[in-house]
Amino acid sequence: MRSKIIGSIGVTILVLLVLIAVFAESLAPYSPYEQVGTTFARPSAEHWLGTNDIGQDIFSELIYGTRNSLAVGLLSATIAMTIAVLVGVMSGWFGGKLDRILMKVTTVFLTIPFLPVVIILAAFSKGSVWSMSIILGVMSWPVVARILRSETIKIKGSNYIHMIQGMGASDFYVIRYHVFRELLPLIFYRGIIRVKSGILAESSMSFLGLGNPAAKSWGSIIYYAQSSNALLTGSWIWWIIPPGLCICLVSMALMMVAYSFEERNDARMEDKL
Amino acid sequence: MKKRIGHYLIILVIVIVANFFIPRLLPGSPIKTLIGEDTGQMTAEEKMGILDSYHLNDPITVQFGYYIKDLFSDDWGLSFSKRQPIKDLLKSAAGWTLLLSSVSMFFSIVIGCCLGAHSARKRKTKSDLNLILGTTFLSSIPPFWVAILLLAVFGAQLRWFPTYGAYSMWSDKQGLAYVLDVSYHLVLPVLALVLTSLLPYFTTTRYSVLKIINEDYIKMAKIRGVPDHTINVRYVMHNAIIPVFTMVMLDVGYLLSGSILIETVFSYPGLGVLMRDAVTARDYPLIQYTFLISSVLTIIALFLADLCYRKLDPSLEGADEK
Amino acid sequence: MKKRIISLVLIMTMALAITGCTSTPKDGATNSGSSIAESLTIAIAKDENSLTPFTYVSSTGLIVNRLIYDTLLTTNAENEVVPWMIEDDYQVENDFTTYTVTLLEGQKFHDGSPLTAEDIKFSFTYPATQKVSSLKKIANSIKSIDVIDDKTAVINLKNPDINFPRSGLAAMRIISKKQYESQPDASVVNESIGSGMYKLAEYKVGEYYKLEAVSDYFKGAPNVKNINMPIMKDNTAIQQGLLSGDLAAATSSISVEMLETYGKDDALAVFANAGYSPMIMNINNGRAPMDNPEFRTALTYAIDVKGIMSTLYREYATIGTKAVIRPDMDYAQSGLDYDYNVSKANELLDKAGFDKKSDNGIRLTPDGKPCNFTMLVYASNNDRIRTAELITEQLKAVGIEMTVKAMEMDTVDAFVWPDFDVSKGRDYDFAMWGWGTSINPDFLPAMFSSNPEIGTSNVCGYVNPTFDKLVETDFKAVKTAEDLNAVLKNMQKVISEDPGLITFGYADSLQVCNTEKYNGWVSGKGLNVINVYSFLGAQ
Amino acid sequence: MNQSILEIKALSVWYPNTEKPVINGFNLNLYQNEILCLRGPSGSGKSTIVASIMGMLENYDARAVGNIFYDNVDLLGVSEEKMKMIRWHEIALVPQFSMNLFNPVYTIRQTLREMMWLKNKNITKTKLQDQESLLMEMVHLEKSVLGCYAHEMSGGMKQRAAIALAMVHSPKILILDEATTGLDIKIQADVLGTILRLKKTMDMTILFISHDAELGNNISDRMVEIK
Repeated sequence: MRSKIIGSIGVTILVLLVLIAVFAESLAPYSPYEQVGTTFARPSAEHWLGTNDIGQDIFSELIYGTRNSLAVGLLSATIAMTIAVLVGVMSGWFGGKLDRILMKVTTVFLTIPFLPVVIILAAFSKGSVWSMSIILGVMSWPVVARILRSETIKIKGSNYIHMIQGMGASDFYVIRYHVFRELLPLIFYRGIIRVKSGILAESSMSFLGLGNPAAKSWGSIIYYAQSSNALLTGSWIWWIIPPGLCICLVSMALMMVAYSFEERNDARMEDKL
Repeated sequence: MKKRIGHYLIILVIVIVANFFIPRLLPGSPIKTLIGEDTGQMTAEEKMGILDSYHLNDPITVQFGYYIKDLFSDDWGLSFSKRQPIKDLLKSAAGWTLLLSSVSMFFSIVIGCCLGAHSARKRKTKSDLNLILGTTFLSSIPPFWVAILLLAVFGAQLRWFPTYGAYSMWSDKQGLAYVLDVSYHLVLPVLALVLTSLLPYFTTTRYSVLKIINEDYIKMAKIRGVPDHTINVRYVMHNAIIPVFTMVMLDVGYLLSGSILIETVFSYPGLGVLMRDAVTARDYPLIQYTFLISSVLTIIALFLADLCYRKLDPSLEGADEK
Repeated sequence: MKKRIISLVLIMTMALAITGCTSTPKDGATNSGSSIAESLTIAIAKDENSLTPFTYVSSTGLIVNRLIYDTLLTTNAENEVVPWMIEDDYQVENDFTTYTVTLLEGQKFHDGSPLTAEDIKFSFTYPATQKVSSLKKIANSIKSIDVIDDKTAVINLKNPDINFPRSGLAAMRIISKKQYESQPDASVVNESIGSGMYKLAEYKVGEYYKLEAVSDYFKGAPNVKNINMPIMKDNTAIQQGLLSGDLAAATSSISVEMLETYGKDDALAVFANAGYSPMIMNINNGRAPMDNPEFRTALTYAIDVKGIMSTLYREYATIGTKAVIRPDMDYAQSGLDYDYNVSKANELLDKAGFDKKSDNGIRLTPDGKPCNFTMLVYASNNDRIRTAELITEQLKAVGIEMTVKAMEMDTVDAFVWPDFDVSKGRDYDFAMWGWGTSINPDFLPAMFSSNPEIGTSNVCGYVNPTFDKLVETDFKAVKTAEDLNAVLKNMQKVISEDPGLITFGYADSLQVCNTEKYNGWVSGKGLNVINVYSFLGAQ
Repeated sequence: MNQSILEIKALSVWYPNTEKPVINGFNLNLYQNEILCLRGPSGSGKSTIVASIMGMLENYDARAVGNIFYDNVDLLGVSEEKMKMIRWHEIALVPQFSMNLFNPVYTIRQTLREMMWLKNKNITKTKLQDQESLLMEMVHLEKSVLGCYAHEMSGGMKQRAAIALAMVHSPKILILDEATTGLDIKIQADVLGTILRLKKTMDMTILFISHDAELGNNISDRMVEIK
């Protein structure tokens, strides 16, 4: 029962955020790109969260930021999960040479340092939000792939799969209708975590000067607040906390969904992590 | 086991090769670093001359040759930007990073597991939910922001901990004093890393414990009168730790190059920062070897983890995956 | 003769006090602090290797390097070139080709060996043998050096160089012949032995430097005995250190929003030093429609240079003009200020054939393409990104669409300045840019000459025959300071009528010093507070 | 006729939120050294009876009334402390789910030794070895099996290992709950053999629970039906 409530809370929050992202124009009091006030203004009636270092309205930035942040989170997660599922399931199911090769690739990806590869990709991609999410996606699939693989192996071993195969079901059929369904909760759960890390990674990359600070996102707001010493000037209360909370809010909402999801799928969620 | 070693050797070779090409794929060239401020004033010939002297105009295959040669030389050649033997540069940096990441990893695992187990026991209660949301919240804050916050509060405001460095410089402490000093400087960075990397261990432990405490062999052990602490430790935890260990294996790589944010904020002389500088300076040799080091460390870690993994989970014994 | 030369040297000095060392109201309020100190902790923002003249990496290194290595002349708080190691009355003869200098008494290197004219000769010639060195350029301009005696040397240049006192005598670090003569490659020498007021006692790669005062320095023992310099790459950490009192100062500067915060603390004083590195918007003059002068001129009206600068730096900056160079330079052509006038801009654009607009209000080029461009900018440089954002908004008003692409430094360079060789062409529309310094008279030719030999920093691909002619003839023929100024002024007129880029201006560098720990800090035009004057003891 | 060793009187068990009890007023007498087969269709509450005897009801948070007398103590009323002494020492169980009865990270040896050690903390190594080999003897298992992990053993082996585990403290009563279900005929026979031998050699009382009448007839001295 409780799980239902928690789940629905999570969903509600997410839906709200998505709506905000979609209707940003009509919701935001100002254009987040326009210089609408003095620089570093404290919160006031006309600027609820004050203004930033070049007099843009932080509240509007926050609303518009929802777009990029969610976009990066969701997109990168989707990409990562797609690759992970393909690699994980294939190498788990077919095993043999394919498996050996795929796993080597995965391990290499795990061992090659994240940062430089990101720089290279970022360089070629001229650092737009979309390319950012692609980069994050491409860099974060191996872990999930490994997990999915071992799961697939387990499932493959189970009796009922043997039975179905015995009935002459094709690999594709079994994967599509049985293995995949078995994996779904795990994929879902992992996906949720990836969305969260995607949103975080975006802000960290801005911090390292690898992102695209010119694009409005929660990450870039924090980044600018940070680089204009919000901590020391005291402006962090209205400049860093709100976007920070937004990031937390998404992750929390996602976790809530995951939590209730797990409660309901106990039987299947077991040992799937 | 041979198979495993073979596997990792192949990985190593791939990585060595990859680490040669990665820096050369980077846009831009090391020439700015080589020449310094007034690159513009140089004539094309002069620039060529310089590039030649660093073998940067030779065909890529030849350069690769030099790379391999240096790899087996005793000091790995000179760094473009730091103008010092690369080995010296890496020795200290790698040490610090290893210390930082291993310590923080240790704590995040221990704390994560304990919390996870606890919340699994308290399943469906308030404290379970609170723990879940709490850890999620922590892991939802951008790492650099956590670091900066810690720095501001405990470093600058309260002045409990130092704000920079890995040890107090200009004070040649010895023995225990030094150890204490180093750990003193380690507190904040580690705290930042632990806080932000708790979640995966927490959730993983939680779920595996949840699963295991419902297993028949636990019930039967109770019936057979096996004391609770034995059940908790040798039945539940031992089984629950296995998937957590998988997580660890997969996270090692990240932790080694991932501590860079923290290193930057706390001016910690680690591998991450060195790597970042090398990349921005297009210091090919240094990039190669910093990557190599971190990759090799990762591979070693993976390998060790793999060994323990086999010890930990008998069902893997003999049943070699690859 | 003598006197005339000195005065000439003074004229040579590029900047005259207009803004001088502008300081915040807060500055100098408390000089309660001590005038001498046992040891200070000063953060250095980068790892600058072993700090020898051949190993330091960036301007940050140059600052500290100057404390360890002396130069014959040096620049003072007014950014004038004044004698340091040598007698005041050094001679400049036959059209700035011959410079005679005499060393002051009692100078020696940190290893104890005396500093003689031989070392001067060596210092000015040795860099020429190096593959890579920022000093190489100076050494290459030397024809010969005659050592008259222990103390006196005559430096003969290949070509007349009116600016040699600043670009050569004040820049060349004096190194020990003994240490380097047997070294083919200077960059592997990691022991820095200079003759400066401090010697490098310790250096831990990536961690810290430790400087120790030279007690028997020929200008008197420095006021601060030890300077400990932790290498701190994170700006916030540095600021925290300054506030908490861990740090007495830092090589890096702070941004304006911090002024109030530091103002609260009486122990801290903020110095604003006029800067000489311009912030520029590069325009790719080679690419349509930017190849159209009218279009570029229209842009100069469409962008609010003054507004942007004051948004970013409040009053702590010198606003740029169409003349590009700092308006307070004595050869600066006055009356070339930018004038922000949207209607004028629109009018010009209409006239230039950009009068048609697409349905979403974006102007079309004469050949019907929509005016949307990309602006490249270093992802690591916030001020420039912010400027780019503001420009984008302002250009909207005149129907020009700009997309800002922030990318990693070398990536941007690869597009704007491939291989740092302007003859290799360029691939960009607009780019936020900047140059290390604008102080040498050949700054303008280097930026605007279409001849790659001279216009080595002409990354905009600017082509203007009138300008080229000025460079090839008049500029080469310069004999006196007066000529020089005249030519330079003409150049500025040309580039203001046919703008190749937009100069936003020169931000001051705001530096925080702890006056309680030590109150001898001296700052000035283009002078970091970490300088010889800050620590120079009573003579 | 031997005297009764275990007596169940009017046992009724309810599971949470159910009106109707699973077992209603069930009576049973188990006599010294007999094999009693308790037979009934699945769902008839056989396992519940086992649970009641072993004092495992709380695991299903079930509620019971009636008495179960084992040498004059009512197992339903007895304290957990006392129960610990009886359970496994006096009455041991070979559970239905012996398939995963073993801790996957323990070898059979570890499991057995743990039990022996729990009974007698200062038992000698040699003693341990003797006992474990004895047990292996008892259930006809190779000594080598001792080194095996659960996942390395076949169903039959596990089942016999489970019996060995039950015999560690040489209990008076051995309860086999569907001990042979899911094993193929040959192995079933094998396991049944083991059971019969145990009865003879160790003079044990065995409560054999099965849904399979025929199987029951084959080995049991007496058969009780429940519906």
